[in-house]
Amino acid sequence: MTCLLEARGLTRRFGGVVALDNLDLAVVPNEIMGLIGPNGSGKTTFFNVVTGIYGAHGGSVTFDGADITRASSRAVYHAGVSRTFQRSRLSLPLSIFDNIMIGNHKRLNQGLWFNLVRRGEFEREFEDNYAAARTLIEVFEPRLAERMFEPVAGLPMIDRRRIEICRALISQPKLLLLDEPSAGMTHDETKELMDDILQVRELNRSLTIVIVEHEMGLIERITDRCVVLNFGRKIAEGPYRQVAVDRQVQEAYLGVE
Amino acid sequence: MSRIVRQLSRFFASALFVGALVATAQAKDRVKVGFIGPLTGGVSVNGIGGRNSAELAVKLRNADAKAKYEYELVVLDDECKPNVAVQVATKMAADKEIIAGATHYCSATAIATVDVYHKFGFPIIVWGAVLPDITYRSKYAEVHRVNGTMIDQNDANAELISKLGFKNVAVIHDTTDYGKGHNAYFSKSLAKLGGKIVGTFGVTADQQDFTAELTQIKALNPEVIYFGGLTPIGVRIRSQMDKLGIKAVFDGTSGIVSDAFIQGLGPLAEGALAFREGASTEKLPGGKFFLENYAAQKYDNPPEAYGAFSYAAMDLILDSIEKVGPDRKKVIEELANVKDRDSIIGKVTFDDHGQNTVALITKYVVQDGKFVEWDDSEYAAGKRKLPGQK
Amino acid sequence: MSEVRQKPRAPLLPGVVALALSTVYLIALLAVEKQPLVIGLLALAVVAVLAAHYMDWLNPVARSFAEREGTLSVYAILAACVVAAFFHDNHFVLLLFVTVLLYTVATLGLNIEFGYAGVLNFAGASFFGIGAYTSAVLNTYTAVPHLLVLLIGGMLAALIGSLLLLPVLRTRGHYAALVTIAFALLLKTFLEVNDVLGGPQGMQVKGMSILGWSFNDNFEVGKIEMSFYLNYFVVSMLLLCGTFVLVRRLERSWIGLNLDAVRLDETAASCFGLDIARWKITAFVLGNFVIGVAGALFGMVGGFVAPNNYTFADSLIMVSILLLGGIGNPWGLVVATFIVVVLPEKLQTIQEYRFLLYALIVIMVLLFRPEGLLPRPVRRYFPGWRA
Amino acid sequence: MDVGLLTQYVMNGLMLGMMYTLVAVGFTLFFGVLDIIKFSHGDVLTVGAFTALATYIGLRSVGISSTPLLLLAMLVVAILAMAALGMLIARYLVMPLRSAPPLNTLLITLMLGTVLREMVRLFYPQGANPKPFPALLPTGSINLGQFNLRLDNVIMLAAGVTIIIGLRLLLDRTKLGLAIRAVAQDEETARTMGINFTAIVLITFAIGSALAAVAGVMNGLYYNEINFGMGLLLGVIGFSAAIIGGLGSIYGAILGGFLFAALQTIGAVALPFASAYKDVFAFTVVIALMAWRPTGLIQEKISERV
Repeated sequence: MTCLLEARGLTRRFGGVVALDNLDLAVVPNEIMGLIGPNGSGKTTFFNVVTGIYGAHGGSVTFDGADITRASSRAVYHAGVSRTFQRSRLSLPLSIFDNIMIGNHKRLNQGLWFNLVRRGEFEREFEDNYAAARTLIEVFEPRLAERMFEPVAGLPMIDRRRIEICRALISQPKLLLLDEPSAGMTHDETKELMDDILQVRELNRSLTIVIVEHEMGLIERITDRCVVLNFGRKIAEGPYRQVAVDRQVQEAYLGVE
Repeated sequence: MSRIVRQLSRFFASALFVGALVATAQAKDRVKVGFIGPLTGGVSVNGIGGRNSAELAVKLRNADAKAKYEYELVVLDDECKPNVAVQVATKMAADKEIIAGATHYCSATAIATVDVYHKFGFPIIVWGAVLPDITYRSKYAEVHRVNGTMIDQNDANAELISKLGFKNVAVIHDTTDYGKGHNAYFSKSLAKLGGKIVGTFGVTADQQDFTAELTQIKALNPEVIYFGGLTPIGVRIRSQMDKLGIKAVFDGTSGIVSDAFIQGLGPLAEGALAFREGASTEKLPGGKFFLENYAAQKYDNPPEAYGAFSYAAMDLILDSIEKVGPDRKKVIEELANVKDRDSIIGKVTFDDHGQNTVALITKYVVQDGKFVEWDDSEYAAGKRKLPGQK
Repeated sequence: MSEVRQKPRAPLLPGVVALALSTVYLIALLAVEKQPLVIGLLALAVVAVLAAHYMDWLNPVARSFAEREGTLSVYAILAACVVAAFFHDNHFVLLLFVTVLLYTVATLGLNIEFGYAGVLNFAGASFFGIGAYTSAVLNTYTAVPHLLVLLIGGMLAALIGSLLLLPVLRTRGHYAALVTIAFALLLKTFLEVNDVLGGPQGMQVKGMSILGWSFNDNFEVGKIEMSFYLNYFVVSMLLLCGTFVLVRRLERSWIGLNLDAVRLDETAASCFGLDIARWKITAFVLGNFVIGVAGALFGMVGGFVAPNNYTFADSLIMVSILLLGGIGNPWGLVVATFIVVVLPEKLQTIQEYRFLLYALIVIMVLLFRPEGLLPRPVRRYFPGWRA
Repeated sequence: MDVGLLTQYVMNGLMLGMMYTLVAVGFTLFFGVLDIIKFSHGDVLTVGAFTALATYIGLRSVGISSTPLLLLAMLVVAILAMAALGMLIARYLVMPLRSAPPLNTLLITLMLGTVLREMVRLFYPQGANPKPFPALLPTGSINLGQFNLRLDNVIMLAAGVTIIIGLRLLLDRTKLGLAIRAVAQDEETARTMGINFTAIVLITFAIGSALAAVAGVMNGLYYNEINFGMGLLLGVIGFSAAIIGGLGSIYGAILGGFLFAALQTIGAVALPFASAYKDVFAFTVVIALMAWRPTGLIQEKISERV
């Protein structure tokens, strides 16, 4: 079995609207896959169903050989899937470090006794994780490494994005789902971000990434392969250059029926 | 706003008053004495009446040149709520400057605070609460009472209604120790006289709607509804009886003997019964003297049923301090041997529980918007009849 | 990372000075009786704080509290003891002081639920009351050791609270608010109509006594007469210190982080593996336990419990303290509790206006300084730990 | 049980239910347009009742004694005053907090409630004491067995029903109603439709508070007594009613109002324990309902965009 993530006949409705229509989709290990399509074509819904925020009305999702169709968000995370959100969902009053640590939940000792009483051991765990978080964020932006204990509320959009990606990466997931990382960013910022993502890839070759994006330049540069959705159906698949010239795809974007 | 205005004016008045005294009587040392009563809430008229009366006692004493000390009255409000009472009682007893106090109209508050007074060794004289336990539950040297207990008034109550030929009585009581006590003593004495309690209902002090209870009572159709509780609920129950078309005698206790009861009900108050220990103020030995001096102060509130007792209690405290000086322990000893002491409420004698023995009970019936003594009323004379009276 | 610890830490002095000044001030405020003096002192405090604010003297204080918390806490305890010693024979002041301590403990418990996990609880006074009634019943009818009674009080509060868990976990926002509000009213009515627990009359509570040392008797040290409230002061102080440490460690651990995450964004939190229910339950149960223990002790201090002490209005006062001090900041709670408890007692003129006053203050805070008097600083897992 | 008695209980229940409903409808209106809870609602009711009483006393002192005239004046003054108060609250306390977390709005209005309550207690002459409220409706009554049908109760019920129907018509049939519903549906769309959002919110608060005033007067006429604390419990009950019914739905509010009254009556008579436990029973059921239907009986859609 070569697929890391595989959806079969995945269906999700909202009232009358069919957001995912019997979708088949496979992600192979170590690739960067672009998930593109016009607004409302079901890209984000796909992420939400995979990560257990929405239940599926039909079909199945398997990750790493295990069926996660009915799995809760928690279970999916523990299985090794991390994500970012379209509208940045950092905890603004909390520090950069805190936000990253939220992503590290499964690797932190959550025991009451450990946390409240064994402060010595806790301090050691804390220092290790601090070091890890610091090295991770230095990859993206050394500036931020100096401001680990400042609230994220004050930071510009691109830095928040970076922190969100760090939050998703710190637990060393097998699969990373990026939901429109370039949303709300200038052209140059998007460029920077691109480099960041490629760097992440350099750092950890075993990481698989699915990225939802409207910024086609970004898609073109970083993805190995694209899947195009329209009305919750897969209408094209293949390298960006190939799908970009696909008639169906162009119609979909131009909204021709 | 008028409330503030009045408070301010009162404040300045007392300020001037004190100022004047300081000017005249520099020589005397100041001694603090306390008063606690319900100054806000449903029964505040009684509390304010008592406060004014105690204040009157202090003023007269300060005006008296022979007095050894200059007295200052510390007034606290127990809101007729046990919890508040314990707070203010603690506050007063904990203040070493205050030597003794005349405390409590509501039994619920008095019974809750006796332990506090004992804990702090603070001598008090209860001026209005009628629950026997206040003096008799435990033998505290600090606790005394000038007014009588509720036992006698319930005997008189049961006696009167059986004399009027009523058999079936429904009992409503507030579930404080006051209401429970009344319920217990009344039921006992009624049973002795062959009357029948058809139903007993406990209600809470801040309850608004009694239709559920009263509808149940209606089904039992009693001739009399006995109510062991205070004016506010009394008013609500009486008026809701009328709403449900219940034609029974409303038979109250000392807790409803207050003008607020009549103001609250208007014509509906007619024919309500109530009982109180001790003669009505007019008929007390010192009643005339008291009422005249009270009137002279131009208070905007009548002394109410227990004003005279409050005056007597405070006067007793002042006497003792004059005699043995401002020392709590000595005052307690002094109060212990009060015997056949003359006061405006007649002779006061504290038994070994600090209880003054008051045999006499006054029966009241509301007639034309006034509490009239039963024996002088047109009901006794037969000119009028209570609902359902044969 | 031992080398980074070498970096200079904020100086201790500002914190110490601030503590010393506030101790002296507190003694003065508690000592004076004459209303003009009291008002003068209060005005002085306001002016002083404002002045300090504009001279930018507050930040150094805040910094030294942030980084030298351990040392300063010890000084704070000493300060409290100095105040208590100063009023060693003054029953009323000590009672006031003990009240402040126990209310602080209770609001610390509320803070775990409200401030960290964001679990609404408008029944704080009810759980406080459950504790108090526990000690009333146990001290009257049983011979359970009184320290144990405190624990049982806490456990009962936690236990009865957990009856609400299902609705609390399932509801959100306004709906969640209703659950605890309904409970607050329910409990008060229940206490009022339930004869076994004394009904509206309430119950006496026997004073505390440990190993035959009865807390309700005055005692003498050398020839000096001491108020029996000193006993309670000691116990309350210990309780407060314990709770303070607990809350601090909780906040400065992964658990504190989890609670914040749950409060700020449940969906995101669950996408990173947090068990929302588990952390809400932890906070709610732990918080109610703390409130219950404080209540149990307060019952013994007051010597009396009645339903009217534990109304919805009282719960609101607890919430006001929380908001006034700054949600999530224990030091803020201490300050706020002092203001809310001591002010009306000293300012006789405002005694009966106090509810009005609190309400107005909270409205002002919400409108103009929603983060409270001492806003909660960003989490530092180890005070003074630098990198 | 005797039929007459049964009818009596039903009648008592209906009267309570009507008052709860009027309060609950207010809550649900406010929530509809602003998605907030205005907790001071119950105390606005109190202030309304006291305003009416003050009007009554004032008019009597200048020698007006015609009952219908007095009643009319009381209602008009109370309604206008409360409507104004409602607008003020919306404008200066609720609107400014729109961006803040909903908890803050809840708290600020809770505290405002305390302010109003304490104002009445402290600044109305002897405000701490219960005040007798005049019985201005014809008190004639018919006795049917154990059932005592009072004219004034009938009038009040009828009035309540008319008001609710009127409100329903206002919301369904008029331009104003359309605007209100539009705002309730979606603020943005409403704005783009050229609706003056602020104005609509203020009007809604005026209407809701006016309802509270009516409920206050009704309460006074029914119990012939008002006190500064009456609003707190009524407010909480109205809130509970609106919530168990399902916030934002008028029918939910009506359902909740009468349901709560029914619970209290059943708790008082049909259950084995003492009638004093009726509120304990009612609130227990409310909490249970919340566990069963976390968003009320008439479900309110919660959609969260991720």
